Amino acid sequence: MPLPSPRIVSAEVVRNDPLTKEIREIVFRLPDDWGPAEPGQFVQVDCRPADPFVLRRPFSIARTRRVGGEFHLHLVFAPVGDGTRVLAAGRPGEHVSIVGPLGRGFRPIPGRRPILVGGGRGVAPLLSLGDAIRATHPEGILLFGVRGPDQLHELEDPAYPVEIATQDGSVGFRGHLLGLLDSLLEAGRIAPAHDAIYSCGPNPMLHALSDWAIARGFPAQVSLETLFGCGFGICAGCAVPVKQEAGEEGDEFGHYRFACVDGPVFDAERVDWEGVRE
Amino acid sequence: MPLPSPRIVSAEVVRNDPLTKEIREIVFRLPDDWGPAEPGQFVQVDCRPADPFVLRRPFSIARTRRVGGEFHLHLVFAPVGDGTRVLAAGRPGEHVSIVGPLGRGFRPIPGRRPILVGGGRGVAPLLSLGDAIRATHPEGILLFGVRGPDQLHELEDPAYPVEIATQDGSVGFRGHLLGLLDSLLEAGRIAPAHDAIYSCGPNPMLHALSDWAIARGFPAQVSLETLFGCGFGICAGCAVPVKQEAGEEGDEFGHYRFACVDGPVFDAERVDWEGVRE
Amino acid sequence: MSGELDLSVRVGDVVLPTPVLVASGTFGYGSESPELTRARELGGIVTKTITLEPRRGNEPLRLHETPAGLINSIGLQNVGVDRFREEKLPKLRALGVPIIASVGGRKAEDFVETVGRLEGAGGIVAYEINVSCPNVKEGGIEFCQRPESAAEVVRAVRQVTKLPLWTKLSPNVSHIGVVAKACADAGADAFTAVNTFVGLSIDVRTRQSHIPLGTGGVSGPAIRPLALAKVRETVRATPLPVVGCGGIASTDDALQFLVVGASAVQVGTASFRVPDIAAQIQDGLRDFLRAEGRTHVRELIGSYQDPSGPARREKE
Amino acid sequence: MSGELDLSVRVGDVVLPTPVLVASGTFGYGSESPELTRARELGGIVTKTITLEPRRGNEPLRLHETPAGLINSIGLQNVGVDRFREEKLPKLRALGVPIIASVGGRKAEDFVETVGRLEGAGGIVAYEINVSCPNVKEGGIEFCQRPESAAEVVRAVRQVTKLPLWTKLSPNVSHIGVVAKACADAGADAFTAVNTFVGLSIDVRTRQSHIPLGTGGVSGPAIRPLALAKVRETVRATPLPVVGCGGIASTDDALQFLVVGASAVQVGTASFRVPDIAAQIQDGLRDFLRAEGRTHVRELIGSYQDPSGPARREKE
Ligand SMILES: Cc1cc2nc3c(=O)[nH]c(=O)nc-3n(C[C@H](O)[C@H](O)[C@H](O)COP(=O)(O)OP(=O)(O)OC[C@H]3O[C@@H](n4cnc5c(N)ncnc54)[C@H](O)[C@@H]3O)c2cc1C
Ligand SMILES: Cc1cc2nc3c(=O)[nH]c(=O)nc-3n(C[C@H](O)[C@H](O)[C@H](O)COP(=O)(O)OP(=O)(O)OC[C@H]3O[C@@H](n4cnc5c(N)ncnc54)[C@H](O)[C@@H]3O)c2cc1C
Ligand SMILES: Cc1cc2nc3c(=O)[nH]c(=O)nc-3n(C[C@H](O)[C@H](O)[C@H](O)COP(=O)(O)O)c2cc1C
Ligand SMILES: Cc1cc2nc3c(=O)[nH]c(=O)nc-3n(C[C@H](O)[C@H](O)[C@H](O)COP(=O)(O)O)c2cc1C
Ligand code: FES
Ligand code: FES
Repeated sequence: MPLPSPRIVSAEVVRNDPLTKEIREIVFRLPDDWGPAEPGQFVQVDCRPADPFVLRRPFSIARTRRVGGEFHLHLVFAPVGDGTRVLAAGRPGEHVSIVGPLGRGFRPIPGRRPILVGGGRGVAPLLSLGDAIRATHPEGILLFGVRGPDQLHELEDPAYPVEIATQDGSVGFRGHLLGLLDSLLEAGRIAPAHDAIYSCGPNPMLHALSDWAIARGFPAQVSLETLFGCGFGICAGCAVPVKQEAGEEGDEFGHYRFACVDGPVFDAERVDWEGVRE
Repeated sequence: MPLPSPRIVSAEVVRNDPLTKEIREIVFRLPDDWGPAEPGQFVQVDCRPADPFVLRRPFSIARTRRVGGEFHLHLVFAPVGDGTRVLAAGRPGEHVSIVGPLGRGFRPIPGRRPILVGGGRGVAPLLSLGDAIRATHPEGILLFGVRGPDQLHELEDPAYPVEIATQDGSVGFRGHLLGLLDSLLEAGRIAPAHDAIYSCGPNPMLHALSDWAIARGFPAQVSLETLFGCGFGICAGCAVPVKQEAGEEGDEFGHYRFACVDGPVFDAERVDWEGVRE
Repeated sequence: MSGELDLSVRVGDVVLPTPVLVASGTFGYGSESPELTRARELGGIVTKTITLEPRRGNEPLRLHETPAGLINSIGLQNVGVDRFREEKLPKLRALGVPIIASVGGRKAEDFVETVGRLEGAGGIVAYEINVSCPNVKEGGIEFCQRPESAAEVVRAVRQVTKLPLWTKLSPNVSHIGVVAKACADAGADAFTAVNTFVGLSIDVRTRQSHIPLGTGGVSGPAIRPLALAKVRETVRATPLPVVGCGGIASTDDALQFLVVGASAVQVGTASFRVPDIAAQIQDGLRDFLRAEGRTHVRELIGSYQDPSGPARREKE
Repeated sequence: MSGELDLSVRVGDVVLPTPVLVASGTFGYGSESPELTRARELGGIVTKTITLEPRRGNEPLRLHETPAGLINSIGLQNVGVDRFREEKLPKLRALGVPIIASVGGRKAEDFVETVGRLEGAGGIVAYEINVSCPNVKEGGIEFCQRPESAAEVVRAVRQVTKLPLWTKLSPNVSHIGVVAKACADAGADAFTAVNTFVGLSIDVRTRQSHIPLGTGGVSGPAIRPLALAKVRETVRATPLPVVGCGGIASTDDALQFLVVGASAVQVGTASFRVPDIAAQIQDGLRDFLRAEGRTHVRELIGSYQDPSGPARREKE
């Protein structure tokens, strides 16, 4: 099925609020016929229009919603640099240029119960994944791991029951998401034979999670982050090293795939983590 | 008398309002001990802080005021390009970096009645000139010439009676400022023997006014505009061609003076108008 | 009204519907998201540089932003000439836009063989000979830094094709005109000026370059005034047509290159921010012509009033 | 705490209190508004280029902004060596900061005569030989574009002074290292790298350059990655110390030049926007040293992990 055509739109900021000390949610009004976006797809946002040249910044689509005749796009983001800080200052009524939807998102596996594993702001695309598959996959679980209260926020109307892991133990499981997964596995609450993992978070976490899942036989898909130039396949800037599959002919990009069009979601076992800058 | 030392200050926007369709007034709060500024001096404003590099923009000091314990700097400006447009969007409470006071202002001639001649937004420095000399020069006249209503605004508490010239004749004298001067001269209301002209406005107007004043024997000082790099004498970017005076030794800058430190106010007869880009 | 406007230009024997092309390596194989980029409206598409063998390209990270610019270190990642001809070219051809195939290589024979395999493929109106990539260990800007070796490539390729050869010049040289002259003598039909400037940016915490290979190529608006000066030099060096490139991000930018004497322009990095910027620039050119009451964009080409006097060259 | 930090560096035999200098032509004669610029705190001041005779400089307009950069066409306006020595130098000396006198000229003899008249003036710790100005009809970058002619100037001046000679190099060349080597052989003690890049910007309505002379010199953050690559090349070309310059506008920028191997840096255009930026950068260097738990800024110099391997040169 071909993906919906990406478009350039000037989107009005509807809301821009802190969720925690470090995390914000921004909501844009988009044209009614925008998308539809696949879960795991992203948008390219021109965060700093006043700069004579700067690349757009990629953000996973956290949610799309129809609200009273309007079409809303939600992004969950952390102000970490110049672009995201300017975005954080965007006021309702201002317009921001957005390109999307872009990329190849999650490919939900029929018949397998989804385990959504979100690290920090990586929880964003898992919200839209849940929205998209709750009908076909009524059972599931959403693990949300953060360092502590500065990253922890309410998840509005999640598709599945949420389990929280905090590194400081302030809420829920004390420790990393892998620890939480271990404990769920030990408790028999998840199983490689019936479940599938969908994850997004910092690359080191995704690396560890991929190793963990592969070792235990869980199918896993991970949404990777790297530097994007264009976001739609024309610059070759977002190369992600992938393992050559046995017998596979030298693929289009040799050793590299493009995170923006071949991803950002990859099968965990395809990623050659040694080559990923973390 | 040495000029007050210029400083770099982060100034809070107190007010930023349209005076007409094309002209705005912006008011900054400055440190109490700022200046004092000479009439005709200017400030260098960092209009586009979000740009990785852009020069500051020069603005004549329109007025300085003490208001309830605060020290206010008023600028009158026209949004004509990127910098001034961003300045026009500055909201009260925001901070803007300002360097000043800079330059050499008007040198009021003792015993001569001032005729202040302001073309368009060039009226700005004449307001502070009036403020500064109203005590020593109680008599005077302020001519304010504009194209039409889009440039015409109330002048708050002017030091002298105001006469208006509009090119479209909508208010006051119909025609250019020179026409108004002609009519005043004919009516015997101004005279080269007793009066002195202080002017600011577009360069072509200043050129014509200089010729007019010199031909009729009025002493005249004009505040020139050119492109500024630094605003305080270190870049040699703001060269203004001046006439070599008879017997004068090759002066510091050969044929050129610097508008930012030797000006922006020059004696009309020193300017070599042929070389001024208008 | 718009029907009367004529944006067509000639680059030597090649007629282009508009003077706005997209630059090599900054538009993929040309067929990615053509609605987003409005690719079908363009004056021409220069493909990413194709080499004889597939190239995996350089290790990530491959991009780093600098003030108003971008350092890249892609390293000519491409599928190789055979798969390009089989898989990519047909899709590109389907867009109905003139195709300029950019060709790269380590030595003259690589270029010859690659061009040889593209001959007769159809849809290609010219070859762009990339002797100016700063991001490969061999076959990069050293070609241009030694004019004879750039000329040698052109001379060799000249033997195997009748299609026009555009030589893509490096700005990282003392005298771009000398390189241009050498290539003109060797049989080049036109020049693309310029490729990226060598640049470096260091992460001071790690003491490493932001890019694994160290230096990369700088593009984007930051280099526009530098590129324009190089285009002027190239235009004045030989009578051959020049396609201007470097930092073009607006109609005004494109006009500057046309006015200084470029017969057409290429838009590169700007497409990353605004995917349809090349098409928007075309719209802007039409507005400019209308505002000046002109009908032919060709009237603008070379209209620069150079204080050094007119270029001493025969206009084609 | 701050007392323990040592920002002093050596450029050959010259000891500078800090590695942050201000660049020629971007700080007037050095004594303009010293409170505003915090001039007394600086590591050194390079004067605007002084010539034998006074020069009136180029016709206005002399500046034009480009993305993250600035084109200038000042044309070495200066009072000439005699008035410089009499009027400007004493004021500059009063600041108590090391003075590097920048010297320019049309031919070697001009340089010799100018330096001759500055000898014994006092306060000058080195001469910067400007063989790289892009904005004069004679005596500009052609010097650097023909390495022998740059070397000839250095060799001639070497005869008339014992003070260190810093040669200011042009980036507008294929191989800056070749020019550096030629000048090193001719007796240069250090290099300042780099001067401005040749650039052009056209007003498309008038078809004229924004600057009467046509091309000018581009400076500012836009050129920083290009300048840094040139400094790296210069550092690797000879064992002589290099003073880095080009687009430095922040502590991070300055650090990049030190890390790549510059013994000191010069801040130019950035002072126009932020008059005390050079002093602010010094403050930032102190913060950086503290954050890394270091005391000597010298430890940072040349700490770049170059993927091409360490520079093959003896460190002084
Ligand atoms: C597909 C995709 C989806 C994303 N979704 C989200 C999201 O939903 N919410 C969100 O908050 N962020 C998301 N990100 C990350 C987001 O794009 C970055 O945080 C943003 O680009 C930072 O821009 P900036 O200008 O604020 O920071 P910059 O000034 O560009 O960088 C800030 C710091 O982060 C470093 N940095 C930034 N990006 C990278 C990178 N890719 N690799 C290594 N270092 C880097 C910089 O070197 C610098 O130290 C996503 C990224 C990708 C690729
Ligand atoms: C001493 C001095 C005092 C000034 N006082 C005031 C004041 O009180 N109020 C006020 O509104 N303005 C004043 N100006 C003018 C003001 O500085 C400019 O309008 C401003 O710099 C424009 O900046 P911008 O970024 O908005 O426009 P830009 O984008 O820089 O320019 C807009 C247009 O104006 C042209 N332009 C701008 N400046 C010049 C110039 N000097 N010469 C030729 N063309 C030029 C540009 O080429 C462009 O076409 C003063 C200028 C000087 C030198
Ligand atoms: C990411 C990227 C990849 C590039 N790849 C190539 C290439 O394969 N072949 C080539 O000749 N030029 C390549 N270039 C150079 C561009 O074609 C162009 O010459 C240069 O970027 C200057 O134009 P710009 O400033 O408009 O981008 C590349 C540039 C970028 C930014
Ligand atoms: C307005 C201006 C005037 C300059 N004048 C001189 C000069 O007289 N002599 C010289 O060697 N360099 C001169 N330069 C070049 C600077 O010293 C410096 O090498 C260049 O600007 C790059 O540094 P920057 O990007 O920090 O400005 C001048 C630069 C500018 C912007
Ligand atoms: S970001 Fe440009 S190809 Fe992926
Ligand atoms: S603006 Fe820099 S010297 Fe006047």
